[in-house]
Amino acid sequence: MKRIYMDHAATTPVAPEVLKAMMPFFGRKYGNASSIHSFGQEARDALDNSREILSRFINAEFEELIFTSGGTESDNIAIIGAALAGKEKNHIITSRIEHHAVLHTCKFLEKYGFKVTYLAVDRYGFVKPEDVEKAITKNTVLVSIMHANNEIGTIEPVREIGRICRDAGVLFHTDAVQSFGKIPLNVKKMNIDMLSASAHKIYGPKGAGLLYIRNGVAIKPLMHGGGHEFGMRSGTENIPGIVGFAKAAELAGRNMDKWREHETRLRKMLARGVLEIPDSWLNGHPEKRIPGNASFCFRFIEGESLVVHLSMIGVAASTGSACSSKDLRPSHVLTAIGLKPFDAHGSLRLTLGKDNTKEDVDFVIKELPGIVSKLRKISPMGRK
Amino acid sequence: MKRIYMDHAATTPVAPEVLKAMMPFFGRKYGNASSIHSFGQEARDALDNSREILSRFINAEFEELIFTSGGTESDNIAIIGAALAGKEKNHIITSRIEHHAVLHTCKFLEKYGFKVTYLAVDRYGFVKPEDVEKAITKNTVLVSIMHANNEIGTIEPVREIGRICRDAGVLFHTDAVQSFGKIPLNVKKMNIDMLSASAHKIYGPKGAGLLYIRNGVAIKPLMHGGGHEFGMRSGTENIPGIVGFAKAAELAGRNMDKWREHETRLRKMLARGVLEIPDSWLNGHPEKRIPGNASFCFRFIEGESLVVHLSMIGVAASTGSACSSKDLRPSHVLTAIGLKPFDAHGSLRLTLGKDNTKEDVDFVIKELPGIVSKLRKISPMGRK
Amino acid sequence: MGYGYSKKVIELFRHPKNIGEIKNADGTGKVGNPVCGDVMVMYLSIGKNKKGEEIIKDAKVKTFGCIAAISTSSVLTEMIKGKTIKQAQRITKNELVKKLGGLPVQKIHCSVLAVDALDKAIKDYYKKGGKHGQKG
Amino acid sequence: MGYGYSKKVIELFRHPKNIGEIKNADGTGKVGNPVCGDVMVMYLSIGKNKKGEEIIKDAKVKTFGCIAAISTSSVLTEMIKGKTIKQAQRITKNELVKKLGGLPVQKIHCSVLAVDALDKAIKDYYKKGGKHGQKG
Ligand SMILES: Cc1ncc(COP(=O)(O)O)c(C=O)c1O
Ligand SMILES: Cc1ncc(COP(=O)(O)O)c(C=O)c1O
Repeated sequence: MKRIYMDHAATTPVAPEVLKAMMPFFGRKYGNASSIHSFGQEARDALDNSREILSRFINAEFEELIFTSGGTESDNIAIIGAALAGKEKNHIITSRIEHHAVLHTCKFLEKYGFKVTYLAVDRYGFVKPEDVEKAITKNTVLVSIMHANNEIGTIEPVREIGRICRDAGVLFHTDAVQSFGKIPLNVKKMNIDMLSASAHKIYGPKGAGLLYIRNGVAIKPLMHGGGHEFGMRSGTENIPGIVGFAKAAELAGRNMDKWREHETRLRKMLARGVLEIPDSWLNGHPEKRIPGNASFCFRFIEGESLVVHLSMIGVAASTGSACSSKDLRPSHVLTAIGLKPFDAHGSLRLTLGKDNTKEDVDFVIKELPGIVSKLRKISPMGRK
Repeated sequence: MKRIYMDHAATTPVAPEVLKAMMPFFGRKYGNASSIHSFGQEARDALDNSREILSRFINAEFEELIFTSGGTESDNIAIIGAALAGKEKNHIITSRIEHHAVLHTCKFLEKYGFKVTYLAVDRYGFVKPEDVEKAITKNTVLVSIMHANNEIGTIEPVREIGRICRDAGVLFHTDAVQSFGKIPLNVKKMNIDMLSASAHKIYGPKGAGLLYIRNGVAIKPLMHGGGHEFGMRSGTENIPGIVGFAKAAELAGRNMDKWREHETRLRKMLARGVLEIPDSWLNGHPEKRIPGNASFCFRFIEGESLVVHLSMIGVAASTGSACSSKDLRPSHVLTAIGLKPFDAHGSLRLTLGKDNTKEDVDFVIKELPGIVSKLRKISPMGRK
Repeated sequence: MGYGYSKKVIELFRHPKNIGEIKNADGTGKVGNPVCGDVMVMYLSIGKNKKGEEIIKDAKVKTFGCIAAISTSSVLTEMIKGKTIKQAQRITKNELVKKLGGLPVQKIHCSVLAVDALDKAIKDYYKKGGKHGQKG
Repeated sequence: MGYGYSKKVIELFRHPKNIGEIKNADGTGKVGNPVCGDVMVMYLSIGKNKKGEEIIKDAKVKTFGCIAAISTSSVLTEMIKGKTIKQAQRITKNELVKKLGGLPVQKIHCSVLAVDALDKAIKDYYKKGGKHGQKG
């Protein structure tokens, strides 16, 4: 059976070019970047070179970028790091549609005396910059608003929010895990103080992430030890992972326009076809979204069943259904944009990548209606 | 120039068998282990299988093992996690020769009201179990004593210390980054509550580590997010890294006796030859040490210069010299076993691995005296 | 490739049994899962066996929910067909789970849902007076 | 493969210049680095140039320390040979670092060490009365 991968927001295959760049660093140039000898220097050179590439990629300085194990760690360092450094200030502003890596970290801080404002979003998932402005108090230490949402693809007005924070003298962090490599990012122009990204979302390897920390921003590290990464993240550097991350960013930079057009075209085609199904709709904004993201809802059916049926015919997709989540609540993103739990239950996320084809899309458009109606037949809900 | 790697305590090459096991998980079985579809299930199966292998390796249960990004993170989770869960208790016991991942984490906690006892060691680097016993108070939440020291190779009486902690109802963590895969480990027999290990020290990849947490031990996570790893370590799992770690442990398990004998033999040969150099000695205990670890001191010269000279003839080594450390203080381990800073300055660590040969050792024995005497000639210290 | 489920569960999910409604059912039980939003409706048709005991002649179910919900409701209808009401009522969620070759921990509540739907359908039958004139 | 050092530093480390002692040196300066434990001893032999100014005829050094310490002491002896004492004293650590093509930040203190050793050697020369009868 041919398999069609449409879950690129969850993770992506490592691109052949990326794997090729990584290969020398497993068995041959395997030194520890802290070692003085020639093996160590090879590793150090690769580390420096990767940092150079990735910092240029977002218009940051070399020393403004630290490597982490992934997006979750970057988010945690940014938020806990700012909280630990915040002295008397104990207020954080974020949104209701952040990734759990942000939300659960904020919840954790609430147990230690922090007050967190979770801003509401509109039906497209947009945070209003004015709401950020209004929420800022003299106790606010950090604003954390994601650049693009992982479920519905909505791109937030990060630049405006950054401007407001900069003017108010409040730190601004953005989780750019879903946008990094897909749409242009410029930390200077966008008034960003901290930015998280993760390699495995852009055809890089799992286990490598980065956190941009603007020069002058003094946050505390989360992990302590050998003082790696300018003292901000201890632990032997994952050189193959970091090298792969840099190569993935290079590829993404070089192909950004091409891939964006390709994915946008396929996504529109997909949406057009899928929305022929009765009682269905697209979540998020029709235009201001990550190119490859298509988030649907089908009333009266449940997403996990849908995803498994799709998987049985070779199609990899995801859902925000309660049944598929660990805490058995429907996606907080879908409820935040106003969906009722019953409707959120029937969500299906198809996220396209560079290697998806028109044939892939056609196949899904052809097969999905049958699966939806099969599940609707066994459902007690819905029109007869 | 032939290069001879004798810095296996810093990191190791990824073994060909390990890399082979990892390869399918980059470009082919690249799913996210949290995804429901078939790609996700492949990843989940690989994750479960690796956890099975690694938990069996230390005689732990499947659900007692979480994957991390490396040894540093494991140490941080264990220590900060225990501290956060410790309620009123605020006392931690550790030793003066721990890795910075433990020591600096303890220092961090001191800023937040924790009291830390740093136990002294004897001239071999041994912690006395009685000292642990005496140091325990009703406020003690955690004892963290490493299994084997990374600089001088000394193997601590962990089992006895574990017994004492168990009897006193105090959590016992051991940093086994240097011993894991090299000498037998059995968490049940050794009365261990938490244990840290890292893949890249045993021919596995950088970016993968583990923390054993005994069933019933309730510590708090360091990173928050999607609730991966039984809620103890959020973040998309690094499947290739984890698979590589499991394969490395399998190799280490299968070859443990063979490699231990090989490395012990070479190390003894090396020590015999090197100690012909006047004003030199071996640090640590002559027998109770990690097989491949040889730690020397040469008076009147400085280690960084020594290491660079060795590197120039192709030999990779390390030193605890102040000059090579970030904080410009000589190794805390060497001073803790009673060396004066001047002597610690002249330290050289050669750590052998499975692929080192008698020829490698002969070469070092042949070349080292010349380098030492060259450096002694330009030194103002020493006998004339 | 079990998506975390047993073979049996997946089999039942692919080919669910006894799906549908029974027109003018003798008992109907509708339950919703307050935790995750699943909904299940069980339809029973009741008859008598030779001994004169009330038995479940037919059972059908409709499920709005995940694989676990679909397969537990499906397997329960299979188990109860032909059984006396008493026997059917004795079926526990543990038996269901066992019959399915296990369920992921976080899905155990789905098996409760099926048992509850059956229970409600039987109660409904008795509330309607019991076609066969008996009280529960 | 510079071990974090410039080419020039490594070159000087491989082939250090002016290593050794000067018997009955006119000035000797020994300094120790309180931070990391390096020790440096500078030996000067003083003469006069045609103008009658005191010049450094010869300089030698011994170093117990890292690459940075060895190379800075080496390059300093090269720089001062033939210079007048005044000129030698005017050499700053920045000039040294520049001459070496830079030093890693955490090694800058080694350049201070070399300058201090020279300074002390010159002071020692004057303390001994100055072979050539001048006071500093
Ligand atoms: C928006 C967002 N933030 C954070 C993360 C976490 O990244 P990682 O899985 O690399 O820890 C993800 C992906 O899972 C994401 O989509
Ligand atoms: C004893 C010990 N603990 C902890 C660590 C840290 O492990 P990692 O480099 O994987 O973070 C090391 C190695 O650097 C070590 O030798």
